Amino acid sequence: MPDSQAIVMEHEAHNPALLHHFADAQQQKNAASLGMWLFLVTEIMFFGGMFCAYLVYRLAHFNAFAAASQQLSIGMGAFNTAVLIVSSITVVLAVKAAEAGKRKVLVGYLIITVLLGMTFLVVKGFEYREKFEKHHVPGSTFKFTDTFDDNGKQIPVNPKEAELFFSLYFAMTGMHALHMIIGCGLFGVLTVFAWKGHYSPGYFTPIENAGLYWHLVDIIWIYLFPLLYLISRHS
Amino acid sequence: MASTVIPANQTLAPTPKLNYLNNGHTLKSWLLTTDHKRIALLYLISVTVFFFLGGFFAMLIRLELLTPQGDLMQADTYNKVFTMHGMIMVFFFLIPVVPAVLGNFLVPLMIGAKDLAFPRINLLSWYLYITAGTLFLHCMLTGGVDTGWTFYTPYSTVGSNTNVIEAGLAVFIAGFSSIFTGLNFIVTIHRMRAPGLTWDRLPLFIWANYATSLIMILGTPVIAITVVLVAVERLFHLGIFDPRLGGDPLLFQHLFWFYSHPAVYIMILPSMGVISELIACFARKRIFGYKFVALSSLAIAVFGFLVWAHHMFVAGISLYAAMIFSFLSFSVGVPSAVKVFNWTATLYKSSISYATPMLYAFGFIGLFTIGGLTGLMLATIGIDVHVTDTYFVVAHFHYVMVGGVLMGYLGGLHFWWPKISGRMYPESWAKLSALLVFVGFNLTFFPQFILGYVGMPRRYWQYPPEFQVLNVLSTAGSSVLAVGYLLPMIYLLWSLKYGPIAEANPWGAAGLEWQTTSPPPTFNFDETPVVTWEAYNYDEIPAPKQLEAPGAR
Amino acid sequence: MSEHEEHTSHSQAFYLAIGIGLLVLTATTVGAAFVNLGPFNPIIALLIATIKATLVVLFFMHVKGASEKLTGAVVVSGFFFLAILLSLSLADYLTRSWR
Amino acid sequence: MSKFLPLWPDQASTMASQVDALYIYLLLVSGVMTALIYIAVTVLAIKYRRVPGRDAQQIEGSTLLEITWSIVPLFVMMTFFIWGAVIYFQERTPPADATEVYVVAKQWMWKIEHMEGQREINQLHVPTGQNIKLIMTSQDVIHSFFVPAFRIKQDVLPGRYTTLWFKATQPGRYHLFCAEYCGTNHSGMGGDIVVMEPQDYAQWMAGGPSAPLQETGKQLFTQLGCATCHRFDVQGRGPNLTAVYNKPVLLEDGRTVIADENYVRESILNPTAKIVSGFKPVMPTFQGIVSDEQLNALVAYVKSLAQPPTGTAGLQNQPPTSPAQPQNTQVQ
Ligand code: HEA
Ligand code: HEA
Ligand code: HEC
Ligand code: CUA
Ligand SMILES: [Cu+2]
Repeated sequence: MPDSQAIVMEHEAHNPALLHHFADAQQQKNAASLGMWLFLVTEIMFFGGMFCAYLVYRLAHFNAFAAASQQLSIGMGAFNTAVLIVSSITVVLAVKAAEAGKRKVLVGYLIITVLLGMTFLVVKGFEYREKFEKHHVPGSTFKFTDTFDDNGKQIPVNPKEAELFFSLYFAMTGMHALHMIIGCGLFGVLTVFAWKGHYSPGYFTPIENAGLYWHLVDIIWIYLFPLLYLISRHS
Repeated sequence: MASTVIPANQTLAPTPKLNYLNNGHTLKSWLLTTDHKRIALLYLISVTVFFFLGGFFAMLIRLELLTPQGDLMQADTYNKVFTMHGMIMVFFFLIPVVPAVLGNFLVPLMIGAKDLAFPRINLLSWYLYITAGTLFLHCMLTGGVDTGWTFYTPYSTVGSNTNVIEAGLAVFIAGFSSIFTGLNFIVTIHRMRAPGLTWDRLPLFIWANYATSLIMILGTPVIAITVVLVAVERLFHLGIFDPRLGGDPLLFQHLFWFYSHPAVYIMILPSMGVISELIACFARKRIFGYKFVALSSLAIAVFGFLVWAHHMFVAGISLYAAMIFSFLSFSVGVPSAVKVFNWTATLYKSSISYATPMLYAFGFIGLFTIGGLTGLMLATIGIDVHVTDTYFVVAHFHYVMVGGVLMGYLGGLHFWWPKISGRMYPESWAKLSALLVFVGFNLTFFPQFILGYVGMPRRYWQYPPEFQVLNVLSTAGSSVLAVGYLLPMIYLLWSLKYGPIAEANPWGAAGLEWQTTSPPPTFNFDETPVVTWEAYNYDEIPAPKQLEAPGAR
Repeated sequence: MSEHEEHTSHSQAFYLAIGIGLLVLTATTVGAAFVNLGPFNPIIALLIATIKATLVVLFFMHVKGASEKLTGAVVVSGFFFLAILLSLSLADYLTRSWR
Repeated sequence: MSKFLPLWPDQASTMASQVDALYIYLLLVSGVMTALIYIAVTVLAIKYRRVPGRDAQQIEGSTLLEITWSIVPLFVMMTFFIWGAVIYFQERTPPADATEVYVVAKQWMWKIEHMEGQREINQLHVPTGQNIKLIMTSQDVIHSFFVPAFRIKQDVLPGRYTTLWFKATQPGRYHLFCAEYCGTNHSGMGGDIVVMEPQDYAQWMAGGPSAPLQETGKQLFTQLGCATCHRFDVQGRGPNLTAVYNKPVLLEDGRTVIADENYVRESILNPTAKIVSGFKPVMPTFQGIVSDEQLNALVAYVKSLAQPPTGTAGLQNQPPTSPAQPQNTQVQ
């Protein structure tokens, strides 16, 4: 687009990120932020469909869900929750650094965030492997005989319903993990850009918006963790 | 183009002849454009292709149903044909048609902006749409799908041995195209309005698109995840809806209709917005009860989320839930009624010209009223038990979708054609086609109400012989309808070259889009307009000299 | 167009405090799961999750204080329509027998 | 009804005339509304057509009018709702004295079993004047049992029972359709409902050889070993099944459910889902072991245990003493 490029240049030379059709940088920033928030709403509804399925089936097959849930590793789940929370802190500190124009600090926090995200995924990988080993992956090889809870009390379970739990488990955590992978990629790219000095206190919208995304993915996990891992651990 | 060709390197020269159409002639300048108007045209072309494809399938349906025996094609083929017809018409034609073509073109123009807030995302949504469309075509050519457009489980997960996953993926991608359009509109309407253009001065078309965008953002993700779950169930045997695992097939229906009911308002709302513009212009009046018409769009959008299970009255939901959803369904009727009554009231003491767009607007009011009122009958549970899954429902939704949305779209297309193309269309041909569409439409779909009440189930490839007469009428009507749709296709193309040059404001219409040249320059306005007047200030605009468009013949 | 908020961010210590609060809440929710509270177990778990999510939304995502009202409205409407999906679906499931 | 151009379906059940009355009411209201709008638009369009020298008069709107034309339609719609809901409630509440018929749907046929053991395929014979309750399930995908002449329809789902009831009034042969799309031969998945005078029906019934459904169930009950746990003389490992049907059952987790057909079905296929209070979850699942038809027989048998044996050759079930239960189990 020769025309648009030219206009961009002429309009506000010192801020190459300002697009021609915006009146000023403020308008552009407000637009980007509103756009991001709306996108987050679509994410809420996207996961919402699965939460709805979860809710319905949990009410219907409570025993099986409790028994199946106890096969998840609460240790890994809790550890991952902590990892995500720490990563959310580093993200918010990264945004703060960007706002203050501290390039190196920013890059540092971004790198830590990516590392934390990858930690999460690696732990998740171990969890998935465990499921394969225990034949807890839905499908023809699925087996579920672990009908005793942590305290040795038998929970009567129809293995089919436990399979349903694991279907939901894989659908929900899998979709969440996919979002984590995207987030890691996103922050990886941002790290490179930040290193190259693309962002300034006057312009760091991408960092801010990616941060919002990361926090939302965190929030989804905050709900997934108790819903999937913490059913009927007592008794 | 008739205007002189301007070399690309001179595009910034402020010649008055320079507009978005001749600003760059290469294929690249179209395929990589971020100009909302060019993207609208890309959509116009692709959506039209899908409409004719969907129409082609409709004709196959009608031909098959000419006789009671299934003699034209195999049962499986018929099942694929109506599935393709429904999916194409809904996901690849009707949902994008008004927002992505007219909305894309007009939203920035109407609010005095240079472009949508995210032009590149706008282009991306077109590419997503095209990807989805191509995928769907591929799916179609390699066997197609036969689940009906509703993808009901467990048929879609275990029953069907057709290409469900690919079709689901296409719907998924098309969904994201729609989400991005909606997101773009909301941000644009919030952030990019010209100075002085307050919310109570916005054209009703903008209000309608705003409400539509809300539905797109809130509803579409749910169907996206739902088709993903269906695909995953087919692929990896994760049984989310599988009754053998204790899954509930009705859960699929809940999730599906949570989107797909509001989606019918994605279709109708923008068209209602168009109708408001048309009536105001050709009655030369501010719309009666502007505020109520504007807010009723929002009301429809919100209430639309409360009624989805009226598609499931006999599906096995609880008695009480059925009652709740029936009750809530009527809530949508009220804001719809408000619109119909206000349009009618606008005609009072007005000055009406019967230009083609206005004829379509009349058609819309008439057919939407029938479609809507039969919608109320379906919402009445005692009746729905008998008529659900019969041709009564088919007639209902064609009345609202074809009689409503499509009429509105055609009216809008004619109305803004001078702005889009810079040319006038031939008025008398246009009137003829409007008439053909109206007559053909009623002949096609009115008999289906009767057919439904006497009990002919939908999605039937063969039927008991006593239903034949009504089916023959319907088929006859559909051929009239086909001619009615082919005509505009021909004369609009013709007008691109031979139509009289359009002025900036051939209708003497209010609205910022008419204050710039026809066709508009790339950035819409040479100077950002400052708005100091209310919407539809027709008392301040002189009516055009002729009763109808200049160049009418 | 809204006024821009110049001071979006809080101090580093503040963020750390919120973060530590979140970690403590995580520990609490795990602990609470091992105590038998009858029907209150899921309620407590969801309550804690909601508190955590609210903290993240308000302070990490800067909805509190700094941003304009519109952002809040967007967030609320997101959860509102999710609530519609869940509650009206349950209106069916809770009033019918399961198979 | 004209066979050449039918404009109205046959009325052959008690429900038909009720639904038709409501439909006529809706047609009238809609007709009036449509006429009002069409006439208003036409008259205004002609009266205020554009003529030189006459300009439109700008009118802002009127809150009073807006409120009127919101409230009035709302009230009209509420009459639709209430009337429709009343009919629907009847349609979904089978009378207690209904004769039961089991229906199993599969791609693409209807298999029907009478309590007396008669089996039919794609045909259902019923007497006039008798309440008939269909207990339906599907072996594969969703189907829908639709009899236009009776104005009734109900989807038939895999994995659970749905029910439908009617009382035929006119002898004759009526269409049975499958109304939920179910694959290739969906439009061929139909048949006839044959409504007969009671005496003809009794004759037809007598022609059948088979044993009553609950007899088959009784045999299965011993064959499958149910009787080893569910004993009628002493307390076995499982609860005594006498007088279970249609009574509230206290569950281990504190809930109470009504033991309707779906509950009995679930108890056999998925015994762990709802454990009866005071019992151990030792009952094995019979999923995959019993066919849908056998299941129906077992359910019929368990139900028969709750009702004193009737004299009239099992043609009618005695009305249970408890008032009619809504079809759904209530989870309190
Ligand atoms: C553009 C699309 C569109 C629109 C706008 C509507 C609008 C409405 N629809 Fe429709 N509908 C569909 C598209 C649409 N529908 C489709 C595609 C299906 C079938 C899907 C499938 O199964 O494949 C369907 C199916 C459908 C069903 C399920 C039928 C079944 O399968 O059993 C129901 C049931 O309640 C229903 C109801 C309604 C109602 C109450 C409205 C209301 O919004 C209508 C409101 C409008 C008015 C009421 C008219 C104007 C008002 C007046 C003139 C006032 C006067 C009124 C009085 C005084 C009473 N629709
Ligand atoms: C926007 C939505 C839309 C539109 C515009 C239409 C338009 C039409 N529809 Fe469709 N229809 C649906 C949406 C739509 N439909 C849906 C959602 C279903 C449900 C599917 C399901 O059950 O899953 C359905 C189902 C449906 C059925 C029921 C099938 C069944 O249940 O067995 C019928 C039957 O008559 C029908 C007919 C028609 C006709 C005659 C038109 C006419 O208006 C079409 C007129 C247009 C043309 C005729 C095109 C003109 C061009 C040519 C003829 C030339 C051909 C050109 C080329 C090949 C290049 N439709
Ligand atoms: C191994 C012993 C055993 C066998 C064999 C057995 N059951 Fe059961 N059944 C039980 C027990 C124990 C319960 C109570 C706990 C529960 O609900 O699962 C029960 C519960 C039931 C109930 C619910 C009763 C109520 O009071 O609510 C029904 C109905 C039932 N069984 C039917 C059958 C049928 C039919 C068969 C054979 C096809 C069968 N059972 C075979 C042990 C058995
Ligand atoms: Cu069975 Cu359609
Ligand atoms: Cu609907």
